[in-house]
Amino acid sequence: MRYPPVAWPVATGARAGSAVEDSEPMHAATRGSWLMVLVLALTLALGLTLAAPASAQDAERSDDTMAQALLAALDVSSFAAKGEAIEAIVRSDDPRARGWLQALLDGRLQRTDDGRFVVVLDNSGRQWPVEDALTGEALGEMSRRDLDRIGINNARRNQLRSAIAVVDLYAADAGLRRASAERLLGEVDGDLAGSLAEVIEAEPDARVKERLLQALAIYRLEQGEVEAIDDLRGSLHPRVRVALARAASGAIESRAAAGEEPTLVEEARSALSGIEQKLKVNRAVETLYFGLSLGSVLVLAAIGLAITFGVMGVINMAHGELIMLGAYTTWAMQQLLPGQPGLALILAIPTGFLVAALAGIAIERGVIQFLKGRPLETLLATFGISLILQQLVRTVISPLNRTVVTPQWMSGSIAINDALSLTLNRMVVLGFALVVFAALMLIMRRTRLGLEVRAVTQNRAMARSMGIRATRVDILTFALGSGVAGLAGVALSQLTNVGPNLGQNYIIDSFMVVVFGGVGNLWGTLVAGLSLGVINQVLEPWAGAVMAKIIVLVFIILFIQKRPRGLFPQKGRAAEG
Amino acid sequence: MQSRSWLMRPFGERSTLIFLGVLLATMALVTLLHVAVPAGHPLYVSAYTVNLFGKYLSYALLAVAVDLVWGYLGILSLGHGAFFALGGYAMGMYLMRQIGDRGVYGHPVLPDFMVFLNWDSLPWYWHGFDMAGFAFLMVLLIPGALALMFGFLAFRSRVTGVYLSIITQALTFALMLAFFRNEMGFGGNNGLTDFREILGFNLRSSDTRLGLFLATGVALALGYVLCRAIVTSKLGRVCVATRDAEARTRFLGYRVERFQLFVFVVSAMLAGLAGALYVPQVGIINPSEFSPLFSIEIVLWVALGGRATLYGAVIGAILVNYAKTVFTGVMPDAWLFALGGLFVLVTVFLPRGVAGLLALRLRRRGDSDASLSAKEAAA
Amino acid sequence: MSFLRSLASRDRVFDFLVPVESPVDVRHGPILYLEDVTVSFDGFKAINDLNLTIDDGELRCIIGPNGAGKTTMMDIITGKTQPDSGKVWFGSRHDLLTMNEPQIASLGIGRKFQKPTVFEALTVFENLELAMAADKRILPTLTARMNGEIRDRIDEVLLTIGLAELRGRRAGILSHGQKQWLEIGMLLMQRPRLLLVDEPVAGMTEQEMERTAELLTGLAGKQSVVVVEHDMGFVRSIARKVTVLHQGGVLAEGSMDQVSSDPRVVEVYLGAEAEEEAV
Amino acid sequence: MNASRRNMPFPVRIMSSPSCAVAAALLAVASYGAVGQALAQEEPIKVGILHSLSGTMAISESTLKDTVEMLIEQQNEQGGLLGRQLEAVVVDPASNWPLFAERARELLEQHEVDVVFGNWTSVSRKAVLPVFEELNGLLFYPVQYEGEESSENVFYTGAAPNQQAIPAVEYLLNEVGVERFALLGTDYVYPRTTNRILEAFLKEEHGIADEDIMINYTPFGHSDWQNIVAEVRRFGSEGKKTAVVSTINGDANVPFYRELANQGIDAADIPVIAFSVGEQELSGIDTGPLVGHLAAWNYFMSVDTDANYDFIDAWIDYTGDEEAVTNDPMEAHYIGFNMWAEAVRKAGTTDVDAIKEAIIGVTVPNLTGGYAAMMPNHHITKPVLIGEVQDNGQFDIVWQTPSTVAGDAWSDYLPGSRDLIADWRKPMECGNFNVASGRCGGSTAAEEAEAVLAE
Repeated sequence: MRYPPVAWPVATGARAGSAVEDSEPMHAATRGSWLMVLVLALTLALGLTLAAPASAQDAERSDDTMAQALLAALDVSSFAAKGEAIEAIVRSDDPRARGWLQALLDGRLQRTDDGRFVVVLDNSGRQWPVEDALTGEALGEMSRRDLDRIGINNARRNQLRSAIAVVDLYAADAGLRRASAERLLGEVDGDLAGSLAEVIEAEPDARVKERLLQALAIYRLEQGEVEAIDDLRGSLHPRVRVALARAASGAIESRAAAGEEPTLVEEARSALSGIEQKLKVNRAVETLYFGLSLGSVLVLAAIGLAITFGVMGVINMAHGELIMLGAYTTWAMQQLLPGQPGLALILAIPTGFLVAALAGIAIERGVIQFLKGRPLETLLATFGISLILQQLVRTVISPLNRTVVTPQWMSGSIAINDALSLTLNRMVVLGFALVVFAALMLIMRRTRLGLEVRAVTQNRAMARSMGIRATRVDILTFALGSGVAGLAGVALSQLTNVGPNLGQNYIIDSFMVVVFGGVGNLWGTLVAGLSLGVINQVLEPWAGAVMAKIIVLVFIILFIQKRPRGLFPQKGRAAEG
Repeated sequence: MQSRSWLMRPFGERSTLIFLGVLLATMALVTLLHVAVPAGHPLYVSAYTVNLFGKYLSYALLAVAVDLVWGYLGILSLGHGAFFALGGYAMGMYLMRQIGDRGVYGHPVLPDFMVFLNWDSLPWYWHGFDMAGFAFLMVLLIPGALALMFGFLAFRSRVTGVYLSIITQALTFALMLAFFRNEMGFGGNNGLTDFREILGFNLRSSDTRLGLFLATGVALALGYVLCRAIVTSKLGRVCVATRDAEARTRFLGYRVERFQLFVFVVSAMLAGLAGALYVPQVGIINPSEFSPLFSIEIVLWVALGGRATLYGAVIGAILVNYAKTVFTGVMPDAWLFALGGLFVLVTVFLPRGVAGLLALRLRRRGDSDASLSAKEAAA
Repeated sequence: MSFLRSLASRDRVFDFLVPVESPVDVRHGPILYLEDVTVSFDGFKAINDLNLTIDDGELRCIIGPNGAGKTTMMDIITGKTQPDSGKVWFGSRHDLLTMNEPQIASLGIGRKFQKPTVFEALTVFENLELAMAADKRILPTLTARMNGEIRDRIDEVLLTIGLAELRGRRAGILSHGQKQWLEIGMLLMQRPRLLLVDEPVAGMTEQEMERTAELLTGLAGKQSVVVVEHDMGFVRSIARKVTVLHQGGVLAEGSMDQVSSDPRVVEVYLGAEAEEEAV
Repeated sequence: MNASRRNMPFPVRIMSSPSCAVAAALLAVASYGAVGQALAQEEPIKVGILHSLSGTMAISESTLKDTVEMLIEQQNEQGGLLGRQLEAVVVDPASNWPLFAERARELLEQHEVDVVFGNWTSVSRKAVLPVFEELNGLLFYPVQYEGEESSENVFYTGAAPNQQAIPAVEYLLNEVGVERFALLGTDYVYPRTTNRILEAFLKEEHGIADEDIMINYTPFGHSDWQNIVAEVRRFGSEGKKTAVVSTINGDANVPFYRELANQGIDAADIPVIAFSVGEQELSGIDTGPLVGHLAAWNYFMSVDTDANYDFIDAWIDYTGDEEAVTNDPMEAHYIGFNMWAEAVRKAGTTDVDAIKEAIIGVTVPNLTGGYAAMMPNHHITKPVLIGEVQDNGQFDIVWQTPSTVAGDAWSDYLPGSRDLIADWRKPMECGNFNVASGRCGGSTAAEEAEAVLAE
């Protein structure tokens, strides 16, 4: 079952909407009319409370007893009773209503032990700053022991959102109106439908208008109007599809006379099949995106390894822990810059690189330099280092996961259409992976360091004799590979856990990617990472997540039989040695 | 020495005789201290300790198997845990079937987890495991068959070095994921547990535990002698030749891939045997034994003990696991520092492991296997 | 010369050691026959339409500047590299392109690498033991026992290559020249019909070079020998017929004198050497 | 046998003969009244703690170790038990299941602890179970689990499926009006069993159709949820009110909830009710976008009782971390510890057999303002609470059972266990009594009797 969106009759809403244009303050005498409610709520929403005339303020003050009673009605344990209380608040003309509803929605409307209602401004820690819900006066900090939260559940939350949505439909801000229109899709009832037509007429924003038209069309379809289908054709919104599916199954009785062509069921079916066709394409695009996104994570995790392992021949089992360090750096930056998660994230990019690179230098100087030419022993020593780093994080920071906040500009998704939206955080990570890759290619191809690295890789003795300081090149290469691992960590902190086990989850996958792509070849790593990601995501829907992974592993094993040196093998006699 | 039959050859070596002597003496001593010394006496060896030693010895056998392929054949398998676990599962299936109708649901045939997941009949691959002979044969054959299949493909295509290591890792990782699936019919994450008896002996009695410890000791002795016999035979020298100069060996007319396959399969079977002895002693087999990290750890035991010596592998396995037992008890919060530090220090300062230290004292002329040139170490 | 005589006589004394007579059919012509062989790496043609025939019992020297395709040619003959096109026949019965290295080796083609490749972890004695012609399948290898005859045979070769004193030493500690000798010794143990010898005298003293020259010329006649060498003096001292490779194909063929007077060869060689010096 | 050896009031040499052991045990019990008190002053009572401090499970288990240590400290401040001090014996099984068995044996045999608090995962419990049964130890297991087990030596202070899953789904059906269910879980025994029980429950009791139930399993630590969340989104957009029932374990939750938030799945549209996500897990997630998603537990940190506030304050003081959170398994240890302490007082001894007998029926206050009682099947009574996630990482309790629910060792919704009950009181003393056949199926007691006869 669904909850009716609003309790108040919206029929008068259109008039209220036109009243907005006058923006003339209402007279207190009209108290009780729905018009008044909407406008006052609206004025409040627009932050115009201060501009309200004195007469209204007087009314508010004299209203406090009644407001107290309204809020007290919320303080019951039954959610059904709470629903009625919310309705009563909506029906009241109190200008503070929207604020209360919002506070209630956010769980910040609370009652003190002495029966006063307050809005909690910040509910972290043991002492919470509060303000009076009636007067808005700051009351300082109160202990959470002395406060009782007015709880709501999802049903009430729906009710509150719908109530706020209808209010917002008349808001001046197009963004609010848009959100409100989105919400009304499939939620329009008879009362609202009547006024909606006029709202649509007056609506300046094309998107809001289209949405509202669809919302109305769904309602009309449910009433059996065949013509409504024309407004819905091609829309990918799930609500539209649900309504059409219902119509196609014959659940809706057509209003048109029997025998009249075309019938509702047939029309709905044809509209539906058009939609399904489009959806198929969308799903393919979506799967591709998922695959590329997973692939970009693999590439990021593996590309640092491709440098230390592929170029230097060091099998760095602590690579995962360097990724972890990058992720923890992001967390630390966010702790240092509270309230600015985005800035912290951006600053974490260079810092994470540096932290991991320094750790890498320490590993190289402390251990790896003593193991020159013994690649398998670097595996063993760095495995020991990875154990130490993990436990270090557990001991120094905490064995628990840390919260890394996703900044506003990275959360949510970009809606390409109603059925396809691309998650923003993954898109940023995908872009980031490509940028990191491009930067690495530039470094390896275009800089002195890259040249020296390639020289040392190919013939250490010769490079030395030509005046290249091989030791310095080793340090820099390892630092670069480690730093890139740190960057991977910064990106991963936006997708997954930031905890001591973070690195463990990626180390094996990273090795697979590097080996599949061909050791020593950055392009190979890119292609391997992205293609493994896509293969995995294509397989997942029909094979399941576990089987998909197994199939990919078996595929890699068989592929290596076919091409023992990966996708892009190093060629020539040198590779044989 | 060379004129003896290949299987008897190890008995002519001082190192093998010393090893067998120490092993048998330890077994006898532990048995004596467990049976004849009263509990509470400072010299008393408790059932817990016996069990612990039994576990160490099965790990030691596993390490010997890994050393055979890594030390002598130059194949760094990061997936030997898979063979160990498969042997363990074969044994676990036998032990599960021995429970009979004494499971919690009292089903006469189906193990508890199958009743619990509402299976109505035993999957085909569970048949036969109620017979000890068949099950023990499978302990060797299943890991052997997997090694044969995998090795045939990999060696034929001349997958070498790091590539081989990584795909062995992929192998064990894939198996781990597969065994985690409950649909596989191996108990999923919980694995096989709650065993009651083996060959009619109650697994929860300390006498059975002592018996298992002794059986593991004997298996280790036999496994060691077998490996020693292989590495001291001409075949063993072909292996070393392959490890150091594969192309050269081919040009001498040896089918290198077949030799690799042979030794790899023998090693996998030994690992399976080790797993089968391990399971009744720890009382559980579950997919985490397939974890790639465990396989890496096995390699670490070998490296720590000293590669290409066999006895070094035994020393390494026992040392690391003993350290783990002690550290996790004494310093539960910091034991990973100690273990990690140990790995780093040993690889940096003791490149030839503990056996390298011993070899400095015991070095004899002509004991060619005990030492590795810098090039081999790099291989 | 005594060791040469002993080599020659060995066949008669130890003829049971000769592997089951190599089925190479040389009745109808050469022992090794390469026709129109081409191989390219990444578009670069390392071997380009190469034609070469070696007669049974011949000692052939192959020279050519760096990158002429000498080693690649050896790789093709021994099965290490597959050519893109062409034919490679051993005798008139065996198509080498259908075989892998061990098969080719057991047909009787032995190869000495440019860089001496011996088993460094094994003793000199063991190196020779492994090289010896024997049943090289797994079980026979596993159960193989040492006996007096084998020991004698190895001892003889040890004498021949002058490493008898070092028989128990690990090959890894030998000097470069000693390794070269050991590798030649391993070839001798293999008793091949055709020896491919890549730069046998690199790192050898004058004296050792002389001994090597004697050894190789002594082998020729019963066995075919192909020597790839840079050292012109050495080539001159052993060569009867010389083939000059250039850019993957045969540039000239004939006696040393004929070849060295060929203007194309002079140009290629002098040019190449001049360039090398310039670098 | 070992149990009696452990509790020997004076050194008796026991050879491995059963009759000797039985006699010694009798002697031990008989003499305890007299000698026990005298000895009590000297030796502390040893409390074993068997929680992973390293490896993958450290993230969940390490706080439980701290909890038990805190409880021991508090108990010692109050003068200990029976006039003896308590001493914690901590070992690290390192998230390795065979190591759990080994460490359990070490605790019981080497350290001779009187009681053990420990384990988190089902598999670790299964691994130590034979050890505890063999050596007659006591284990308090604090985590919600799949049920289908009742051991003489284990006390299950976490929730059985009927104390968490079933009430949670009933809440969704009755209060939220959910008609379609997506059951997502990590692929191991707890989610498998819970989902099987729920599937049977939904179909049999509520007539939910097959196509309205979607079941999906993912591996441990699964981190790429894009496809599955997209599938859930589609599953939920077919016009019926849909909810996700999540038995996703541990580390996989963070990426799962992140993906939910990013794909815009709002709690109001498709609520997710989780059985394994508590305050501690939320402390690693940015809960802003998750407000309104649900969890079912028997305790929430936000419970508004003085007992709870005291516990939280003590915890914060103990850890020295202002932001420290408490969670359900911690409360389970709190209850379990107090029950054990109460049973020790009642029995006047720490002897395992005496405790096993004394503890049944022991009632102690829980942190949610009620009481928890130990039932004869070794499970306890618990209230069931449904909480909604708040933006401060806490749960707001939106529903709770009117009274406490007794834990059910054997589910009524699984065909194999329908007829089984557990009752460890005399004379039944059976963990899996089959009421249909009237016999104790495959019980360890019967087997041990056989074993004694055989010897």
